[in-house]
Amino acid sequence: MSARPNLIAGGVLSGTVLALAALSLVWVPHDVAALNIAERLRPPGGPHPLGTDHLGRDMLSMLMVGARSSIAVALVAVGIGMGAGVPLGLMAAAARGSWLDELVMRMNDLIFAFPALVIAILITAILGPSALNAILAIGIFNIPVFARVTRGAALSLWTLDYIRAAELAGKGRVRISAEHVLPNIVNLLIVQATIQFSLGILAEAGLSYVGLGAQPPTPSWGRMLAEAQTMIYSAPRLAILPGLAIVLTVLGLNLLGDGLRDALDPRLRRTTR
Amino acid sequence: MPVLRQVSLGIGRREIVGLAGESGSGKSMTALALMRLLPEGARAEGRIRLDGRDLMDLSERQMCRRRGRDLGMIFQEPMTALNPVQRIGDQVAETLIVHGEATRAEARRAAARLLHRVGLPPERFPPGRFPHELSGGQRQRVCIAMAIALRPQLLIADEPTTALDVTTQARILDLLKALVAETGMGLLLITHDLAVISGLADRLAVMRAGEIVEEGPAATVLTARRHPYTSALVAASAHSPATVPPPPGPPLLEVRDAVRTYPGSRRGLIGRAPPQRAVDRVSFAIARGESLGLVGESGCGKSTLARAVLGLEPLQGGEIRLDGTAIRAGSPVPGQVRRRMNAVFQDPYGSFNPRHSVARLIAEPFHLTGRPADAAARIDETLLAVGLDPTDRTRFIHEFSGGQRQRIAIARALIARPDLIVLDEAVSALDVRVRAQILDLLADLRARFGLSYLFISHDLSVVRSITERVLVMKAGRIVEEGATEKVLHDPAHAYTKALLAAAPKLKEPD
Amino acid sequence: MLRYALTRLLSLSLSLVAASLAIFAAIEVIPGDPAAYMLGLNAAPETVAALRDELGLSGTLWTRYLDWISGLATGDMGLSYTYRVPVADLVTERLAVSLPLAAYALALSTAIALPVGLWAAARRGRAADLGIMAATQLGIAVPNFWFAMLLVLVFAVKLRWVSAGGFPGWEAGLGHGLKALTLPAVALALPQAAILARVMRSALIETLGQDYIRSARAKGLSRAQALRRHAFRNALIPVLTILGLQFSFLLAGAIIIENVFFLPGLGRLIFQAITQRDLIVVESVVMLLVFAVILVTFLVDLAYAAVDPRLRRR
Amino acid sequence: APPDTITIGMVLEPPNLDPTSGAAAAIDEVVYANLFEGLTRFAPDGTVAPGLAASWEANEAATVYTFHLREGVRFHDGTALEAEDVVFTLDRARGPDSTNAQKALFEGIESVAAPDPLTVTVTLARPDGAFPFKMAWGDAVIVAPETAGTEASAPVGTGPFRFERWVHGDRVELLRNPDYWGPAPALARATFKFIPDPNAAFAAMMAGDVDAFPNFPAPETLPQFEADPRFRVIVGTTEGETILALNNRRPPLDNIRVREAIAHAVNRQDIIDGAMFGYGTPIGTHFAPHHPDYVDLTDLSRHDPKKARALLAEAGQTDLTLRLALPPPSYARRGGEIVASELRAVGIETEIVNLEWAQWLDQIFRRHDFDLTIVSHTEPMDIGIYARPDYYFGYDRPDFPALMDRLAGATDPAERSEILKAAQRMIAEDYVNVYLFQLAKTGVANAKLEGLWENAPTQANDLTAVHWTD
Ligand SMILES: Nc1ncnc2c1ncn2[C@@H]1O[C@H](COP(=O)(O)OP(=O)(O)OP(=O)(O)O)[C@@H](O)[C@H]1O
Ligand SMILES: Nc1ncnc2c1ncn2[C@@H]1O[C@H](COP(=O)(O)OP(=O)(O)OP(=O)(O)O)[C@@H](O)[C@H]1O
Ligand SMILES: [Mg+2]
Ligand SMILES: [Mg+2]
Repeated sequence: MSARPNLIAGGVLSGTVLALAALSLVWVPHDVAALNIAERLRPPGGPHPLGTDHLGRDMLSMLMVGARSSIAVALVAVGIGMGAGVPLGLMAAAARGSWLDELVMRMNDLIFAFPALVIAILITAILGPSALNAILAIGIFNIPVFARVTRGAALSLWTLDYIRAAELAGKGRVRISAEHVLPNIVNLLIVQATIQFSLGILAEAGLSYVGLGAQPPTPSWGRMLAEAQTMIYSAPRLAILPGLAIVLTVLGLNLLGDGLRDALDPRLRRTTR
Repeated sequence: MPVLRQVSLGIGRREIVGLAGESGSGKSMTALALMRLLPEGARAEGRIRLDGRDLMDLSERQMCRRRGRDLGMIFQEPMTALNPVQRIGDQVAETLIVHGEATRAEARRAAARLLHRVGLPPERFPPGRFPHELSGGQRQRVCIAMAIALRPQLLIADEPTTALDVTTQARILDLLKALVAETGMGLLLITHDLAVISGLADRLAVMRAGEIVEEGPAATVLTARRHPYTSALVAASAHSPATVPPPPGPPLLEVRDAVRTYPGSRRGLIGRAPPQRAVDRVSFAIARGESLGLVGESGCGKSTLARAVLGLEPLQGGEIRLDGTAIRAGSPVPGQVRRRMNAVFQDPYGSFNPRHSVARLIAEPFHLTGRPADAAARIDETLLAVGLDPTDRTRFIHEFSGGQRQRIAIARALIARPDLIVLDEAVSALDVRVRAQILDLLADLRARFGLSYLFISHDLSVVRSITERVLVMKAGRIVEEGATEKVLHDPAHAYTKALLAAAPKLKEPD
Repeated sequence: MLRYALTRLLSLSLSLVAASLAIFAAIEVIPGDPAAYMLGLNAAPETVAALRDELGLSGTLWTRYLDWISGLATGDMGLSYTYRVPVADLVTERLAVSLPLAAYALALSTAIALPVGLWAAARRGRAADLGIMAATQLGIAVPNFWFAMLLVLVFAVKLRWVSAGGFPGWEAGLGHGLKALTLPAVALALPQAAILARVMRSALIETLGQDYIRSARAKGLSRAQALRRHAFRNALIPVLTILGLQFSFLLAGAIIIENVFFLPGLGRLIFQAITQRDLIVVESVVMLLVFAVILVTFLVDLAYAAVDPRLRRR
Repeated sequence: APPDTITIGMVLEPPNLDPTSGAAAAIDEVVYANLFEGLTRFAPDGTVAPGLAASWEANEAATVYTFHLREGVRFHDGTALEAEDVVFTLDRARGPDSTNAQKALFEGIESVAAPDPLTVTVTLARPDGAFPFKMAWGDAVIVAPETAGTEASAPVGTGPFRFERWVHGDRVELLRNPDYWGPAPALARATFKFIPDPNAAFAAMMAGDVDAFPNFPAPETLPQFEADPRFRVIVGTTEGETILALNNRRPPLDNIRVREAIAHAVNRQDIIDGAMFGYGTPIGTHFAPHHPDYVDLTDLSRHDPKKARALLAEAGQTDLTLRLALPPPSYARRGGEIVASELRAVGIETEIVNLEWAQWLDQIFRRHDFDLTIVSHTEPMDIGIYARPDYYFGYDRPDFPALMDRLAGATDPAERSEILKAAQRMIAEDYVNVYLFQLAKTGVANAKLEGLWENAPTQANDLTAVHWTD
């Protein structure tokens, strides 16, 4: 059918970011832990294609390593959300209407009722600021999202006759959930995961912007942005580059999510009926 | 890709023209083309003349003025054809208001009158109701009221009764007939069910793959069947597989005083609606090798009973006995009992996990029995038995048509060699010709494997063709039971009589 | 309808109790002593102990929880440790900023998103729609604090149309108050509007595919009429859900924006109270926010019922 | 006519307005010399000047001080200031229920008496030449018994301004006190606006929302203001010795070689440039460089990575990993990154832990659970903290308290100076901490504003002399 511009643009954007982040694991142009005060605030060019920051670190390397922390935080947070939310959602759907279902859904509502940023701050106050706590704070709020999506999709599958057939074959709820329900909502979960991933990147940026995310010397986009803000006149690129990195990554992931939804949506795939 | 090819049709005043054909033949497209409401991407060519004026020449704005005033249309699915958040009276009144035929207040009064006319008297069905407060048949009446509000010259009804059960269907068809007589409008009645048309239409057009293959006075078309496709359709509608007399056998399944109650639906955290008895002290038996029919209106509890028999739902009272092993209410059905029963469900699309291969789908019942050593051979054998090819085993379900899927469902039901197969509306979703093939297959399999069937359907003609004995169910209870021929020819219970009277019949050729 | 509301109300109160326990427990395990914080680097231990007594930080867990809860129920939230004024007064002061800001931002985002979403849906697949969709994608991707910073740069620092931030108070006049809240509201509203417009559009497109739209068209309604009269109200349900979520986000999630514009709002109160270990303020305000969210959810549920008659009987 | 109102920007909001029970610098920044006055006060150059006491004298042994109060001083509530108020204030501050954050200031007092309404005599347990200095602190301001309990939210003092209102989270407003005993201030109204975010502070200053920001939080933007004729940048000194504190209790930091190695590993100028954008004066000991008794000991801890490595090797410390705890201010957070990178260069790995103040106080200050931390000690003349072995960095050399005892008893300026110099040397040679730099006071103000303090001998925004020019 049509070339899917969303999918392609999103794939290229997020692919590039992912690739750069992966590359930073083995190679960066300059060590970001080594400060060089004499080299501070160098304009782009020469050994520093994007210049250096106020502590003389190479901006390109900082952005690459920053991508890594953003992605790691968001990815693990999504992992937590899926790891806990999907089984909960499956369980709730399998036991639909029972107290278990009710309990899971009420817990979801309760988590949703807490303002996320406030919880992040509280967690940080209890455990101290770190990337781990950012992950925890973002991850907790991913759980109800996945639980809800999973339950909703699973509920509609449970009304289908192939589930009846599996019950006839004597399969239990757990087995049916794993064998018949989960594989058929995987598409939906992938789409949701990309969306949550992009939200996670934004959330991580916000948290590290207020100093609650990854801690120095680990670079993170949000903190780079926060630290450079006041230099917007003297060295605008310091604040603009990390901002741009966030925007492009989130944009890429959102486009990818949209593209995947279009590509995987069973409603669009289903033939004549 | 053309969907319709050179379709020509004429409809006179006060005339009812039937348009019949298999699913996907282009009937709906024809109707939508007439309304110029084709889905995005579709394009229509040719001429549509209404009272001499070519509708194709009109601008979209002019066309809007024609729709509803000169052309009315009702659709197949009454459950979704109405705006759920608007009162039915307002929806009917809207037809008058958008055409500037009445002020809001007048339109309201007119709507009330119209609703009364289509059988929704204001005392019982005030116009202030919302669609969800009405049954399917009642909603279809609202749609009809909406469509005839301005007495259009032509009413198009696209499968208006397919989603309704027989008694309701009969009433709606009567209403349409009366309206045609009363207002003098022409009616284009689209259906896949020849029997519906045979009792109603003056003329009949038969459509196949976007072409009208035969057209003429309804009686002539149905009896003369000049075109082979028409005769194939008629034959399939009336199809009756050669039934084998049941070998006298001991009772296989006995159900005694089965009760299934649903807790009332939740109302918030604490409240519940009162419980509802979907199956109310039902008793019956099926002999080994016997085919037992179960008929009744939608919602009377047929499926619930079937699920209870299959052990998919707990019973609140009574007992089920399979080949002597008793299962009492409250206790789960043991595996050895359950493996001797299997089922085929109505929806050929929702019955299969789209991610599993045919072989895996069919082999699912082995979960209970343990996978036999010759599983692969058994799968091939079963595929052959239902008329599919063993090479199909690696394919996925989306590669099959509805009829083929139903064969796969039957294969799945057969593979563990059960004694009893429950068929819940197993052929209702199929086209007549495909349905005929499946019915033949079922009869054949029964003869070969000595199977027993519990055959559930709302379609009496199907039940007649494949069962020896029939149960009639109403509101959770069995109201009549007996040999199929006898019950269907000479019903004892008033409800059965009503059911029979409502069922449309295809006139036998002389 | 009444019964529906009552049962929802019951589950609402259960949620509140659960929330209060969670908050209290969290506050209990936060390390750091308010008294020590207040007295700083040179304080002697007995001075800190004296202050602890004065603040009422001694007492068992249960009595303090019960004191707190019963206080909350009667509107008495106690005395702030650091400010030494009733927490209720602090909260009222801050709400006078946060609530109007949230409402302003919500109004803005709705006013932008609904027409834009409607327009895009009506022009589905055409250039205008694609343009709007691209713009909304960008709107979602831009972090709002970053956007806020740019707004300040342009409108306060460069053009000097408005203050860079701060809030003069409502007694300075409605106009001044609104002016001070405009940039923050815009910064909050635009990303929200992008989300809302997308939801509006897809909800409309979804409803436009429904059978009853076809019925309406068959009655003679034009495409636009069908959109307005039939699709709009049905599409409102997902939009309402998002609006409810957004309101709670705006009320509490505006912390960063409040910082950028140095607004004395609720979010900053919490932030500050946590760093100063003014725990009595933290627990009461978090509780209040949770209450607000649950209340908004409840109101959204009622609004569903108002929009969708199918929900009224349950 | 020039305006007679002013808006002053401040980073932190005071938690309350009672300087006698709370350590927050922000309290004094609002109330010191504006709302509240003590017996003595700090002059802008850091010397001790008469406050509510027009004069005072000490006996020969420096154990009895007699303060003569000014006449006609009234509290903002209209009551007159009397010697009994002073007695009350001092007794309250040193009493067992005292919540005064600097209780140590009053520790030496044995008794306070009011022989007549305008005379106060203070008897000390031990000689203390610095007692008038101690009475100049913000924590020693005089309050009246009737209002002492409510100063936190409704401060009543004797100063040139009286409290008007406090919009929590936003601003505190002060109004001119018409009954002030001294010369009337030029300003009729002063607003302190609280802007925690450096970027917001920058924007507020640029947009003209704030007239002056005496402690501007973003030194990197100062060149911007310098280039703009609308503004004046005021760079002065503070009493803030910024140090890389070492936990002297804990191995291997109990080894002087390791401490010396760390001192040589750190490049002060890099930290001043990188973290403070060039603002700050390098120090080599815990003493303010603008003080006449300051000794420049920076050479003792020259930047010398080679020597640092050698010392570490000598101490047998290779593969050292230390935890560096950083409180919120940017000197600590930015400086910490630089310190970490410089320590790595000599083979010491660091694990950075960022802490809020409350956590820092709990973990480092109270429980001494740390290896390294960066903090600025902003109290004036606070070298005495090295005499407290239970203090957080754990310096425990008996010679030092002895030195301080001598200092307390000395009234001869030359002798005092000698002792102070010896003290500076002792801690520098023991490499107790790494002395980084003296925090600069970097302020920005409207160019038309005059009379703001240039230096910060104490945390204060004394508005008495502030006025606008045309
Ligand atoms: N929106 C569409 N886009 C493309 N092809 C379509 C669309 N809708 C229907 N078709 C195709 O047009 C053909 C005719 O469809 P139509 O709906 O008219 O059949 P029908 O005779 O009404 O069948 P049924 O009895 O199932 O309603 C079918 O082959 C179908 O696949
Ligand atoms: N899970 C359930 N919970 C509550 N009520 C149910 C449930 N399933 C079915 N019912 C109710 O039980 C009654 C019988 O339903 P059932 O599906 O057995 O009818 P049916 O005769 O098979 O109808 P149809 O011909 O439409 O399939 C109906 O009134 C239905 O609303
Ligand atoms: Mg059709
Ligand atoms: Mg059924």
